[in-house]
Amino acid sequence: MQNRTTKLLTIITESVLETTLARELDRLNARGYTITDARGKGHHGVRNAGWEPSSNIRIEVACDEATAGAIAGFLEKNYSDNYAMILFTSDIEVLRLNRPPSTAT
Amino acid sequence: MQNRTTKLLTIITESVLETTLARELDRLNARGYTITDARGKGHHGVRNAGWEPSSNIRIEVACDEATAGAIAGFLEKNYSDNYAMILFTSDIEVLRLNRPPSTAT
Amino acid sequence: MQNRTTKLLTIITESVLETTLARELDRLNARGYTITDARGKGHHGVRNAGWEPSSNIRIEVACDEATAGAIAGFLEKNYSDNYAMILFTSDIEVLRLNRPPSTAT
Amino acid sequence: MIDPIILFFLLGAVAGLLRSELRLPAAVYDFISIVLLLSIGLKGGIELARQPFVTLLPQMLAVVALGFLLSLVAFPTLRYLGRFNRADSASIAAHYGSVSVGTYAVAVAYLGSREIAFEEHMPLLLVLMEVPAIIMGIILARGLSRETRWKSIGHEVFLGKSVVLLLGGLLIGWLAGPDGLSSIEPFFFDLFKGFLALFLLEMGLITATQIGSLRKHGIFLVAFGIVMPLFSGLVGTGLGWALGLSIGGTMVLATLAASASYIAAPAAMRISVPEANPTLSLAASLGITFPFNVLIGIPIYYTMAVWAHTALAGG
Amino acid sequence: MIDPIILFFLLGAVAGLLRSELRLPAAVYDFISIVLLLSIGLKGGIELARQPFVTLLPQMLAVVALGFLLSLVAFPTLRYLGRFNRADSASIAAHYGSVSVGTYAVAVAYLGSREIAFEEHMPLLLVLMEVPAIIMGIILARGLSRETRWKSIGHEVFLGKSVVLLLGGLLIGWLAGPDGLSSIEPFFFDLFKGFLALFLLEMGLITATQIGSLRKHGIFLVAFGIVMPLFSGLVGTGLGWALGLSIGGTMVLATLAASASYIAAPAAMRISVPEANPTLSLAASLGITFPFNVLIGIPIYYTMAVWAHTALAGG
Amino acid sequence: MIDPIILFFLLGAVAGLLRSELRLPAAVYDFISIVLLLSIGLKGGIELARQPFVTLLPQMLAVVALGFLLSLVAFPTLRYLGRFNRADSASIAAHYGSVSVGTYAVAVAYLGSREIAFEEHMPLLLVLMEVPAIIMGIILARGLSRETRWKSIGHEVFLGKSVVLLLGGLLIGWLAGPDGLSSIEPFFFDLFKGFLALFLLEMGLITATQIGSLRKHGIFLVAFGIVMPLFSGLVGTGLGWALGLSIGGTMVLATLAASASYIAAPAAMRISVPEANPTLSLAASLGITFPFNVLIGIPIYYTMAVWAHTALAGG
Ligand SMILES: Nc1ncnc2c1ncn2[C@@H]1O[C@H](COP(=O)(O)O)[C@@H](O)[C@H]1O
Ligand SMILES: Nc1ncnc2c1ncn2[C@@H]1O[C@H](COP(=O)(O)O)[C@@H](O)[C@H]1O
Ligand SMILES: Nc1ncnc2c1ncn2[C@@H]1O[C@H](COP(=O)(O)O)[C@@H](O)[C@H]1O
Ligand code: NA
Ligand code: NA
Ligand code: NA
Repeated sequence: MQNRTTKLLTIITESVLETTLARELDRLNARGYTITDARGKGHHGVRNAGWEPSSNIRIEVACDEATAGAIAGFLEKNYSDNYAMILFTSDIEVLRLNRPPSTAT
Repeated sequence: MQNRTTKLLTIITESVLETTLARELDRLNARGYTITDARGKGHHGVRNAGWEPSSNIRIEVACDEATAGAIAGFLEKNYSDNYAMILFTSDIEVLRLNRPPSTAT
Repeated sequence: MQNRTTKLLTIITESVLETTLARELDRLNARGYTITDARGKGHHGVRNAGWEPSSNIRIEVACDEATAGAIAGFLEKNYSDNYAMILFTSDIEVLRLNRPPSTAT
Repeated sequence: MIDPIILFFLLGAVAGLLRSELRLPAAVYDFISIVLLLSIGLKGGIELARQPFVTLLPQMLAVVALGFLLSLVAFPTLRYLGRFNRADSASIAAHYGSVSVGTYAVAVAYLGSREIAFEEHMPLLLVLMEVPAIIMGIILARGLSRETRWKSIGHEVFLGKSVVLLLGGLLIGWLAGPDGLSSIEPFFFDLFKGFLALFLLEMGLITATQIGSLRKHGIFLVAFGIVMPLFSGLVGTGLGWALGLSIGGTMVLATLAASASYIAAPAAMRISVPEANPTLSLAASLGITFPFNVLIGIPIYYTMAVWAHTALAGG
Repeated sequence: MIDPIILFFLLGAVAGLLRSELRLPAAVYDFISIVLLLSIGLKGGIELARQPFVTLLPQMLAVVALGFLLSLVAFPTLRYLGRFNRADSASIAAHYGSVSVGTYAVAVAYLGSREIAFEEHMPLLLVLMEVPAIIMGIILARGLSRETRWKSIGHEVFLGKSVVLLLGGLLIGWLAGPDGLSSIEPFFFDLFKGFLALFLLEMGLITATQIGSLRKHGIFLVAFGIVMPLFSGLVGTGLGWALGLSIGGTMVLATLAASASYIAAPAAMRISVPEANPTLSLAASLGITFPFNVLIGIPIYYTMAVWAHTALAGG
Repeated sequence: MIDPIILFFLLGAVAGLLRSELRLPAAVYDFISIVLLLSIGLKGGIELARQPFVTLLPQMLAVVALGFLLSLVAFPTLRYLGRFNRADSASIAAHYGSVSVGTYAVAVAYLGSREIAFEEHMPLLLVLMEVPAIIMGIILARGLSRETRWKSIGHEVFLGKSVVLLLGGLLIGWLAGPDGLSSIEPFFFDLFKGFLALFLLEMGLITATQIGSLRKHGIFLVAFGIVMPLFSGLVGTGLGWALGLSIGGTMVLATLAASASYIAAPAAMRISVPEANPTLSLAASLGITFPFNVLIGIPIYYTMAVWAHTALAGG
């Protein structure tokens, strides 16, 4: 078991973006992502998930620093002005399973 | 894109507290928070989310260290004795979007 | 309020493993865990949570480094070959509540 | 013969005890309980439209008093006989003074399948009995101190899901009347027993998860969970008779008295008396009293009602 | 007399304004809206099976034109009278040119409980009116520039949930005909009003959350949210009369014109005109126009239809 | 003429292939499948109440044997003709030896709309056929080694959602009998086809997601997914005839044999034979066999049954 220090990029944004962002993440070389449903509050007020237009998603992408930077930059440029969105990164250690941690098959 | 190192406070506790804690977080100057539904196990046994009384929520607050400390202290004093609850913080880098990362409008 | 630096182990895997992994976590001395429903994409393709066989769960375990290592090693050995799964750890500070942060009652 | 909807409860309980993979999503539980609460309210409201409100006032006052009374009886029993601390005693007392909508529905189904009539405005009494014991429980735990935040407690108690839906249903039924509701009858009335069957399946699954706690918390709780409803059922029977209710109505009132809350009371107690251990009250009300009432209690309360109406009428 | 399903809307709105704990899980909202959309589609489809398609062509073309037209009227009003920026004006205009399925259902229920007939193929017109204003809104916001990704916008607009379900229901109803559907009637038709009642309960809860935004965004939006549907209703009435629809059909068309979208348009605008503030359009369409139409507008449109058919016929 | 519920499947499949935004929440899928499984069980249970159990024993034993047999035929075909590894061959064989509740329901609907009678205790055979092939699949993958944790596998297999609900429904129906269940008929029986329509809509959406995997895994799987059910259907027809079933009953048994599991088998295989690739078995059973059976197979099995009863009876 070898480990590798890398980044976890967390994006919390509007549910309506799910399909779009999944496509963009693919394009930006994220080898994987995980999405959970969420609700919350921020600059754009309360988003209580009562129905689609006020629902959030929480996307996590484990990737190297460069990819995280590229994704974040892209989202900032194209989405953060017009959508409820917060982005942050943290350091994680991805446990090297039998396969390399983020290589597409 | 400027970044800022700050804290992510994660609170996992009983769903029944959602409304109350949302109010308290506002009062304690959290500029935002994100909530997801969860289930789990801890000192208070299994909470399997089959119905309200055994459901958990997972609250995340991105904020500066002082705010995180204030919120945690407040929750410890007022809630942690009587409710299933775990609190932890980690370091994150909030990506500075066009607006300041945690300033209310 | 004393704090303690420890690890957060995050496991993202197939929902079908939930009962099994909960049992294993108990056996491996995790004093608690939190589970949320998730969907995502990885080496095993898109898992869109439309129905059980393509749903993910996201498990978090706050524990000391040794336990995290033991759990990760066990999962790697027994599950990671055959199941969609990603594992990573990060550093967290568990806020010492009135009780010790991870001691079973 | 056992009512088939009871069999759904047993199926759930057995599946739960055998640790089957069967599970109802929380959203489905919510959906079903919303429909049941609205249906019960609507049915009662239709009846209210039929009779002068003022004739019901004595019954309304009586059941409010009954709710207070039952929690006041339960509290010292738990505190001194059961040796629970003050908060736990108060919280359990609140659960037992309040009512269970699921138990009510099973009692109504029991009467329905035997074609025994009862006063159709019972949902009004049901909603009135939900709240008093909860308030009394908070007072018993906190005293009448100035510090208690009654405003936020009132909000919690009166704007909880079950009170809003029952009361809302009552009002809608009352305003619309039987004709107005005919278009939503297929959903809210014809399907009622089907929704109830699914609800009981889920209650069985939940009940099964309570058994573990019971083992921990000993036999006093088990005894209390059986004796208290029998006592309350007796009081309810007496009151029903005294109020001049029919046999069916007396039995329903006895069941309401005997039933222990597991929706409104847990939520309110958790917020207002947080130091009470929710495991205790849920283990008793769901793990013991709900199955007891549903399987054994309801026929007993019916016998009590028949007995009251024959013995006391003849006496 | 007020329709009981409207009372469910009021119950939801009041519960929401009082900040009750009542909440419908999102999955339940999805379930209910899927059933309603399919039901409406199926009902329309059955009717299509009964009549030669070609006779409907004029109506079909007319309502598509109406959708374009209404958004073209709304846009300058918002831009110059309301002083909204271009994107917001275009987005709100798209909402008001498109239609609301919930409002349609309430109008149909209104006619149903009064036993007033209307052309049963209205769901076809409903689905045809969903899309044009959305496309026009995008054009108004973006211009007809080359850069606009029309392919992905077309995908978003034509493959959104409500268009797919309405259209799918229409096709199934049309292919299967009334006899073919008899086995699913109990679910999709008999329960329709019950599902609608629950839907309106949830709409009430959602509407209540929009009131806050309204306070922020001022009285122009409130005025627009009332005057625009009245104007559109008038245009719809005229068109219905001109197309030779019955009184009931005229009223339904007026309601469609008057209604503002809150399912298809918000989703499409959010993706295609992201710089428009969704709070504005939802506050207007859900916070003002939906309750206005449901509580006050529908009877007015009915009066308009009656008036058109008497005055104009006599004239 | 095509059954309208099949149209719902097609609608789902087309929407899925066009990547529409239409999606049923997982909780709704769970709700619908719970209702369907209970309904099917209840219906079978009612019938069991009507006839002496012992007369059914031969049929019960026969279908258990059939489940074992079909997986034993499928395994070598997959292993040696298809060149799949041992685990994959065993897992796919388990899926095809077991049964699909959705396919069963469509077959019953087919007979219903043609008013063709069949033995109503078929749900008993359905539940009996779910398990044997799964056990055989595990043995084929693992051998009968001591290490295999049969206890936990037994738990997984017999306490899975679908077995518990079908068996539970059977028992409730059997204990309560037709009269006892009349109060829940509107929910479980009258709405059955409506729930089935929604279920098929979702199955269409899920099927569409399997097409991608099929492209990867080649034409052997496609061929197997068509030829295997035809073969099994033939065996089922022969067995139905030999057991003296009616034409309708023969056709239902043929459909059961031909159907491939996508609820019980995937869950059990995933836990007990984790090294098998679930994509393969789901792509075949859901991507090929389910649509094949539902669209083409069922009429074929009906023809087979008619033919068996005329040709063999005459022979
Ligand atoms: N400080 C914060 N901590 C955690 N989550 C946040 C924070 N700020 C915003 N969010 C989440 O991000 C979503 C969009 O943020 P915003 O664009 O600020 O409205 C909110 O609905 C929250 O779910
Ligand atoms: N060690 C842990 N790791 C992750 N989550 C935990 C842990 N301990 C507790 N939790 C979560 O916090 C909830 C309440 O914890 P407790 O008060 O310990 O019962 C549990 O139901 C879990 O969801
Ligand atoms: N790079 C990643 N970042 C975040 N989540 C991932 C990543 N890779 C995989 N996952 C999650 O882990 C699940 C299983 O991963 P895999 O085994 O790679 O298919 C996926 O369905 C995702 O939810
Ligand atoms: Na009581
Ligand atoms: Na309109
Ligand atoms: Na089979």
